[in-house]
Order: sequence, then C-alpha cells, then structure tokens
Amino acid sequence: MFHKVLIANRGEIALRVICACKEMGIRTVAVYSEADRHSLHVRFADEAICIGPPRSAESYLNVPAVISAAEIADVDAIHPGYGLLSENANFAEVCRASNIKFIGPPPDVTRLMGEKEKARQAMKHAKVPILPGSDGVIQSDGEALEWARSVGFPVILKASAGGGGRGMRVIRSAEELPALFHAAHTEAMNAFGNGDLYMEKFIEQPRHIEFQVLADEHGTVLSLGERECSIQRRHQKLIEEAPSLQVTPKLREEIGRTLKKSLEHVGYQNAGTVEFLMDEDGKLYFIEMNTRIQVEHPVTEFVTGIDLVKAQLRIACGEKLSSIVPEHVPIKGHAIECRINAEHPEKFTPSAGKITAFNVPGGNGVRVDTAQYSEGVVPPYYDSLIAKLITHGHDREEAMARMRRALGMFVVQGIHTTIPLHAKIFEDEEFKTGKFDTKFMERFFERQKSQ
Amino acid sequence: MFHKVLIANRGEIALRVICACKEMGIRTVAVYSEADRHSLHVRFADEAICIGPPRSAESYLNVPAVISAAEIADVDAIHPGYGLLSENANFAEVCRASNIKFIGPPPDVTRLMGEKEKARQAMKHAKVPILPGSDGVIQSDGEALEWARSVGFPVILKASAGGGGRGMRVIRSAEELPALFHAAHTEAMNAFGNGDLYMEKFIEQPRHIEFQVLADEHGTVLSLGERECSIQRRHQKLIEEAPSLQVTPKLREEIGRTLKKSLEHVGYQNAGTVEFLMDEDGKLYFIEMNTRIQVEHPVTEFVTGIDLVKAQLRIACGEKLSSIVPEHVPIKGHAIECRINAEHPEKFTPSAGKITAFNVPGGNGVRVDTAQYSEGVVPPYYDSLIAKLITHGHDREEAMARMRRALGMFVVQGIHTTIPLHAKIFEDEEFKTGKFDTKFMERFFERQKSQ
Amino acid sequence: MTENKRDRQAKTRVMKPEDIQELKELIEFLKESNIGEFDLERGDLKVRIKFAPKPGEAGVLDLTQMAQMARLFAAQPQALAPTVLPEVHATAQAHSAPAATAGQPTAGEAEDASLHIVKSPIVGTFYESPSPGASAYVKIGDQVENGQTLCIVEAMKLMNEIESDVAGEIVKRLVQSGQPVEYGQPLFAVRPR
Amino acid sequence: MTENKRDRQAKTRVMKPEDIQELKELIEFLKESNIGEFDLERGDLKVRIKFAPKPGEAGVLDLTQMAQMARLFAAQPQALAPTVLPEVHATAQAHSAPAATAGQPTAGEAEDASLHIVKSPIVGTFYESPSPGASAYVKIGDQVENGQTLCIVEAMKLMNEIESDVAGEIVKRLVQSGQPVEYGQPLFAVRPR
Repeated sequence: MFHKVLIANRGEIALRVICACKEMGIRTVAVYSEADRHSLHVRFADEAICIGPPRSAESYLNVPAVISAAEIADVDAIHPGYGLLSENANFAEVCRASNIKFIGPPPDVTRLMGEKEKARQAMKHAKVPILPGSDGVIQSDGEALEWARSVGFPVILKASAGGGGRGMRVIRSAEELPALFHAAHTEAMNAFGNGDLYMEKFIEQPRHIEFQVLADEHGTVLSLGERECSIQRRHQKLIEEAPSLQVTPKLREEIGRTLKKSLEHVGYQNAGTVEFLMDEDGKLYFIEMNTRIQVEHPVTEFVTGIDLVKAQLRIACGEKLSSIVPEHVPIKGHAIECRINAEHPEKFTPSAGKITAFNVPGGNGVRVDTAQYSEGVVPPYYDSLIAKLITHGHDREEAMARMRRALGMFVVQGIHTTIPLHAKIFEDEEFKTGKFDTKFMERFFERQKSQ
Repeated sequence: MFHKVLIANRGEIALRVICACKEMGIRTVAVYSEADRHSLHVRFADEAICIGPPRSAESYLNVPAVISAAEIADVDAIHPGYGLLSENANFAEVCRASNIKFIGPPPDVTRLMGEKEKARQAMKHAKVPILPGSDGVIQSDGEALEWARSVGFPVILKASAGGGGRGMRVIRSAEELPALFHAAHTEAMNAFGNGDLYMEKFIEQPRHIEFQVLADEHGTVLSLGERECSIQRRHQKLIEEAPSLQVTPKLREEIGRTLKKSLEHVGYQNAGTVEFLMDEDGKLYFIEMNTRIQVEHPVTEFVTGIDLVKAQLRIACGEKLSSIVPEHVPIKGHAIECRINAEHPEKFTPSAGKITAFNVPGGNGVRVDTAQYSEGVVPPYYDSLIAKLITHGHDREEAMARMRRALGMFVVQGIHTTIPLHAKIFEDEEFKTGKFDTKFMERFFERQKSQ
Repeated sequence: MTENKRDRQAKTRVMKPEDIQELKELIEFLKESNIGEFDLERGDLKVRIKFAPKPGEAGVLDLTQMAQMARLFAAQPQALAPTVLPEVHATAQAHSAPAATAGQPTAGEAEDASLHIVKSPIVGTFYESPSPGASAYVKIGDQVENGQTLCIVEAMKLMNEIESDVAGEIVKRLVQSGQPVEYGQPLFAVRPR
Repeated sequence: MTENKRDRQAKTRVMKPEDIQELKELIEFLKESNIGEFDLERGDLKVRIKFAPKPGEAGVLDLTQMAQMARLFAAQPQALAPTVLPEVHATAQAHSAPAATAGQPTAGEAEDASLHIVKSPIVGTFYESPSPGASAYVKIGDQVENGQTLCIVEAMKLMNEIESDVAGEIVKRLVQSGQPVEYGQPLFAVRPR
C-alpha cells in the first residue's frame, strides 16, 4: 500500500480522503491556499503545505505548486478529489512524468471521456445506448420524418450553426413535422445565415440517472448500481438518492453488464460515474462519463457497504477488484444525500462568512461529511458546498423521515445555507412520491411561489 | 401508532428516543430539570416541561412530577430510556394506573428480573446456564470436594455471613482444597462469628458478554446476538463491541434458542439484555437481565440493521415482532462503541463545566450519539456520559481503524473527557488481538504506568 | 482590538469567568433588545435604559426577553448558564405553553422589581378555586398572608393547595384556571407589605 | 498578535494566561456586538454600555460585501481568520516543518518590526547557492539591491532564482539549504536602507 498520499483538494472531499487514508494507515499530506489555513483538512492531515494565495488558479489549480508540494513531501501518490484537477489529463500526465501515482484513470482515458462527442462515439461503439441524433444535416422534411420515425416522437430540430433556441423546434407528431421543419429552417437562415438543421431524440421529462463503476488495473470493471440525481437547480444537483425507484433489478443488471463490457473495452481504471438520461419509458441514454470520485458517492457507499475512496486507493495500488469487492453486491435499503450549500435558500446568492454555531445531526442512519465547524470560515473563493447530509433507511420512506429529522437538527448560524430549502423539498408531495424529473425544481419553485 | 410520547430521561438517550419518534411521526414531550433548560433534548422535542430542580431525586426520579407532566401534556406513552426510572417497576405500575403505556416490560417481569436470586432461579428453571453455586451451606471439606468435582475446578469458597474478602478462597485443585477449606472456615468464624461457607464456580478470566433480545406482546421473543462488554473500569463499561470474537455462530444460535424459550416462558416484553459471564472455555453463565434499552444498543443496530428504539415503540404499540424484524437476522461486519465521559482520562474525576469547542467526527461508518454541543454545559448532577462514538467496518480491524481516526477528530475543549484514554486503548496490543477479559483495564493501567 | 481597551480592562481585572459570561449574556440581550445605552448600579439598584432610536422597530421587549433580563439581574445559579443554541430555521419549534414562560416572570411584573413572584412548586394543572363553580381562593387586590392558600395545582388526581410564601397584595394572576403549569412557573405577582 | 503587543503584555503582566484568554474573548465579543463604550466597576458593581452607531448589519454577507471581503483577504490574509479549533489531544499532530512556520515570521526576527521579510513565492526546495559546492548567493551582513538574486527555490526540476524585493542588509537566513519551503514561507530577514 502507499506510504504517503497528497490530497490535491480542499473542503469535505479532502477530509473524506484523509479519513480513508488514516483508516488504511497511509500518511496524508494536505495542500492549502492561504484562505484555508485553518481548515480541517489542514488540521487533520499528518502534514500540510501552503501552495499559494486564495485564488484557486494560483493554488489548488496550480499544477507546478501541487507537484512541487508532492515532491518536497515525497509522496507516492496524489488523490485529486472531485473538481479542481481531478479531470485534468495534463495533470495526470505530469504526475506520471514525476513518478507520482495519480489516483484515477490513465490520462488518455480521461482525455477520451473529456471530449464529449468522442466519448459518445466510443460508448455507442461499445453498444451503450446513447441519445439518438442524426448523423449530420437533415436535408428535407421527408428525411426528417423518416429519421423521426426511426427513433420515435418527440424529436427536436436544432440549427447546426447556432444556439440560444433559434431554429429549435420540438416535434411531437408526424403531422406537425413539415410546418415546423420549414419554420425552423427559415428561422435558422434568418438568424445565422445558414439554414442547416440536425435532429435529436427529445425527452420531455428526463431523469438524471448515473451509474457508479469501479475498475482495476487488470482489466476488470464492476458496476455498483445507480444514483438518482434529478433534483437539480440550473444543472446543479441538490439531492441524490440510491437506488433509483425507476431502475428495476433487471435494468440495473443489464446496464451493469453493458458498462462492464464497454469500459473494459476502453481500458477504464479506478472509480468513475456514467451519466444517463432516462426517458418517460424508463429507457436510458448515455450522456457523459465523469472520471473521478463524485460528490454524491456516499449514497452508493450506504447501499452497497463499499468504501469507494478506499477502493480507489487499493485499485491505484494495483490490487485486483476481486479482492476489494464481492462479485455480487446487493443493494441494501435506500440512501439520500442533501447538499448543504452556503447559499441563501431562496435567492441562491453565495453566503461566505464566519460560522457562529454549527450543530451536526447524528444518531442512527445519519452520516455527515463536512470540513466545517463552529467558528470556521466559509471563504468566498471556492464552491459553496459546506456539508453533505446523508441518511439511510430500510426504504425510501425511512430515509426521508430520517432526513427530515436530521435537517431539523442541523444548525448553522452566521451564514445562510440551503438547509431550509431541503426541509421544504422533503415536505413536497411530488418529491415524496419519487416520481419526478429534472424539471422538478422549476415546478417546486412555482408551487412555493403560489403558496 | 402512538400520537405523543413523553421521554422520561435526559442527555443522549433522550435525544435518541426523540429522533426515533420524529422519524415515526410521533410527537415528543421532553421533561427536564432546571439544570437542563438549554439541553438539546429540550430544544429538539416538540414540547418540553420543567419538572423540578437539578437534583435527579427531585426531577427525573420524581414519579409524581413525571406522571403529572405526562398528564398535562396528554401523552399516550412514556419511554424511560436507561437508568433513572427505566427499571423501576413501581413507576411502570403508576403509568399503568394512569392509563399511560410504559414502553418496557410489564411491572411484574421487571420486578422478577430486579431480584437477582429470583431471576437466577427463573432462568435456571428455563434451562439457561447459570454460574453454578452450592445450594446453601457446605458442611465439610469432603462435601466441598464432591461439589467442586461436580462443577470442575477452580471454585471459590465464600462466607455465608459476610463479605469484603474475609473467608474467601479460590481453590484450583483437589489437593489444596482441605487446607483452604479449614482456613476459610476459621477466618469466617473469627470475622463474623459464623463459619458457614458456600461455594461457587470460579472464573479466572471472565468475559462480560450480553445478548440483546426483543419480545413482542404476543409471546414471541427473538435474540439479536451478543455484545462484548469486557472493557470495564470498576464495573463501568468503557468499550463495547458486536459481535464478540469468542461467540461462534453455533453458540449464538444456541443461546438465542435458549433465551427465546426462557423469556417466552417468563412473559418477557419489549427490549432487554441478558448478561453472561464467559469462562476460559467459552461457556456462558447467566448473571442478570436488564429490562430496558442499553447504552451500548447502537453496536447491535450497526451489525443487525435493526433500529432498536423504533422496535421498542412498535412493540409497545402492539405490533408483532414478525412485522418488525426479519425472522433470520444476519450479523453484518463489526461495530465498536466508545463511551465518551466527562471525566479526567487518568484520574477519572468528573469534569463538569462549559464545553468551549465541540467537533464531532463524521464520514463513512461513523455514528455519534450525543446531546452536547459547542457552548453546551455538562451539569455536575448527572452521569458523566456526554457522547457515544460508534464505528462500523467489514471486520474488527476496519472498525478499530475507523475508531482511531474518529477519536483523533473528536475535539472537546473546556472539560476533560475519556477520549485520550480511548485513543490509548486502541493502540494497546492486547486490545487489538481481541483476546481479553474483564480484568483488561487493570493490566492496561499497569502497562501504562510502566511506560 | 485596541491596546487601550485592553489596558483599561487589565486594571479593572477583578472579574471571574462567570461574571464575564454573565456580561456577555447581558450584552447579547441588550443587543437583541435594540438598547442603545444601559447603566446599572447595584447598591440599592439603579437602572437606566435608553433604547436605540431605530424607526420601525419598537423598543418594546417581549415576554421572553424581559424574563431573560430578570434572570440576568437575579444573577443566581445561572452563572454557568450555557449559550443557547440559536433557533433552528428548518422546522418549526412548537413548544408548549408552559415551556415558553418556564420559570420566568412575565413582562408586566418584571418591570416592577419590588413584586414577589409565587411560583408553582410542582408540575400539574392550575385551578383558582377549590372546586368548579366555587369562588376563587384569591382575586386581584386581595391582601394575603404568608401561608394562605392561593390556588390549587392538581397533579396525579391530587389537589395540592399552593400557599403564599409572602404577605402582601395580589397584583396579578399569571395563569388561567385549568391551565397546565410546569415546575417553577410563575403563578401570582404579589406586592409584599 | 504581533511581538510588539506581546511585549507590552509581558510588561503589564499581572494577568494569567487564562485571564488574557477571557479578556480576549470578552473584547472579541464586545467588538462583535458593535459596542462603542464599556465601563465596569466592581465596588458595588456599576456597568455602563454604549453601543456604537451601526452602519449596516454585520453577520451574513451579500454579494457586494463578499467582494469587499475578498479584498480584505487579499490585503491581509489573516484579517478574517477564523478561530482555530484547539489542538486535538488524542493523536499527535506531527505537522511537517514547513507547515509549522507557515507564512509567519519566527520569533527572533519578528521582534524587530523594522525588518523586511523576503518570502518564498513558490513551493519547492531552498538552495543558498547556484550549484552544490558553489558559494552562497548572499551571506549575513551582505548589502543587497532590489532585484538581486538571494537564493534558488527548486520546483519540478526548475531552478527558480528568488530576488530581493527590497534593498538593504541581510540580517538572517531563515531556512537551511536543501530545506523544503512552502508558499509564503519566510526566507530572509533584510534591514531596509
């Protein structure tokens, strides 16, 4: 096992990785910016090195500073956490050149998955279902109709030359297609001087569902089931769950098999997450892959009993998946995570400042991942996530009930947080049913307003 | 289900019960003494009623005050927690007379188990193994030898008339018996004017092992496996684990069956714990039964996945065990609990006062049950337990590693706590092996001194 | 912080930690109450309070604030009183009536520090008269003697007569007949004679 | 706190560390409470508290305030420094050498506030000379110019020459050749001229 690992991150995920290392007997090196001098990841690491001023670009994103720190601390490996340098293939390459193990996939795989269209094609090639799109420009309404029929309505027309909704039309039936096609064409021509259109399958009420995978360095990939991440505001996830109520054991099994094959094919390594959209019929379409540990990994840990960060470390050390994870991993109960952000719960303005009171909930079935504390400071330079509150129960009902009581016992003063927003969402009838899609938050805000 | 429950307790267990009630949609009523006005159990209950001055005798142990509070708050039931009124059969009877459901066994069962000798006889009758003792006085060394041979050496002679070690002799072989018998007889005669002696089986290195049971009000009892509680200082438990490394699945099964039969026989109801001593050969001997939820119940919750406090509430409501707990409950992984007491970690003097900093550890596999917080006060009137730190892992190794890192992240300032003591115990080689007995702490202190 | 202040403090250093704690609580309270200036002397107790001129916010104290102040003045075993965790924002904290006023005199009375508060020595239900329909033991304006029964608090079907622990005039009854009361809850304000 | 202040404290030393801690807390609190004046006498207790006129409520920052805060941070990294969690008692915290002195002048140097500290602008390894065996760029007592190379900090196999940002006399070298240094770590104390 590694002797010493540098954690190239901050906040709760840095502390999460430090915890895993400590439990495995690995020495830890924290790096920090001047704004994070009093952070808990600095406090609880075995060593800590200041790598720059507050701005991320000059500290946490400063590759030479991070690598230098790794060199002077003489570490075996770097864990990048999420965000920051975690999906930077160049950083992974510099690590390799510096003879430091980057805990994540090889640079070329990161690079492949980073280029969306290439990733799409790679996955399509490996028989992972992707959102159908026309191969290039659709020339006529006749061709459009043919293509639409091949994937089924609704479809969406988009202008090849532009964005912003111009030249865009959702088409729900063959009857309305010709008129909409010509309208879109004209609009695109007027807006961009180019009337070219292409088409995609359109999902009216998509769910965001993602699959957690682990892959060792010996060619074996395993899927650990899915997470339901449809509760988002402006594409920022707020609440995540595992499992998804919409994913049957059969579908989970099926996708798991497909992912195993396709990711073994591309030579994937370490932890990763494959994101899908689910349509109203429960069909999944690949969108993209995140080549790192994910914010919401604890819900998977709760229902599988597998410590994903420890698994990352063991994989990076060359261990085989078969010695880390049982071949068949049953999904046990239901877990939900709320992201507690330092934001105004209605206006969503960031709320930096000093925390004057901080009481985290505990007790049965409750997990809190945070690097904050009473008298700690939320600096204005970084993302607003200050804590993750995760609950587990025998079923979704119990996990929700637990979350309600835990939210009620989570006291943060001195700054605004999204705790009150979460408390309201957990009282929402639509949320309670579990039948929602990525537009849930829009409807939720409408309901709140009308009250 | 109950509409409203009064929690006749304070501190972490009061909050624990409040959490369970909240998750079940039951309204909660806290009672508190003047010293606990700012406690979290008061803060987080739906209602709170001051029942008296700081001294327990005038508040938490004041039956009329508690019952009055229950009446003015119009509750359906009272949960007594542990300690205080929890094993007071008279209180349970007053509850019954006041038409308030006492969440625990019926008064007569509590009373039976409260009288140790009667409890022993009842269990013996039901074929539960008890520590063998002579039926009354042993008249001669010949009779002593015969009895000793029937139970096997070592045995212990005790004076019928007294205590304090006078007239007491441990006998390890037949050869030394006659001399020791006469010495004990003479000593007892000199000390108490009465030379009568009786004998018991003697266990050189006993382990303290207890079994958790649940019993519904329809005659069904289920054992949920054991806890290892040998790490004690002056009969106060410090660390508890589940499962015990010394209990084989076969023994667990066997004891479970025996307890089921015997407790169904005595008409046991609700949660309870059956305490045993284990001898060097792994044989168990009944000592006593605790007719309440236990401080260390979370380790059982971690390895069985069963919420014991919720089970108590559902049982008290008349639910059948079969609808609460699966018939076969597998033991999953290993859990350990450290009792964090407000005591000096070496001198064990109580340390009341204001907590100036309080950072509880979180993350994967860590549970904290506490009613304390930064700026909270530990009053000098009650027991010193301020928090329970519980970790879970795939095996004992992982649970211990987790405990080490969690202890390192548990910051309490302003008062002394046993956290540093626990940290040292978890570095102790004997502790790490898991091969210890109730005299562990004596040896541990010796080792510490010699360092 | 300025050295100035530190020096001044250093000279006046006769404060125990508990005192500082009390002061902090007092200041916290004054701030919440929007008070601009506050003087206090102890010898024969003088108090001067000046509210900060702030339009829109009334300079009126609510019940709990006033009670808090009374507690601070009383300066009794509260020395070790903890900072209360601030209110949760997420879920409503619907504390029952008795809890709200727990052990503290209500606004009207506390204004007049010369009043004596008779508190309930037990948890139970308050009744002003010996039986339904009967006239009250005492009414506002009555002169009562030390030891005179003022009311009943029923607990566990037992009618407990609550006696006055002072002689004087009943100025106010602080609870309604039939209302549940907790330990230490103020029942009557009495002007001692 | 600066050494300056520390000294002054030492002189007026009639206070125990706990007292100072308490006082600091009190002052911190008064500051937070926006209090302008505070008097206290003990003989028969007099208290006088006067609140400072509020320019705007502190506490939660909005966007514009945040920008302000960002500037504050930039100007003076420690300005808004949070209370540090007190040391853990359980496990030893073996922080590496660079962390220990992170960004702060060490005792000896800081005594003289007139000294200028040259800090490392990057993380790396400090070398006093251009190559092993060569003589040091500068030694104690040397007069240096603004922009003159003082040392090398090696980062990722690159030798970065660190220049003086002041003209004056080298009073002390604060790190050993070959020692790892972190961002902002003091390297030299220079007496400006």
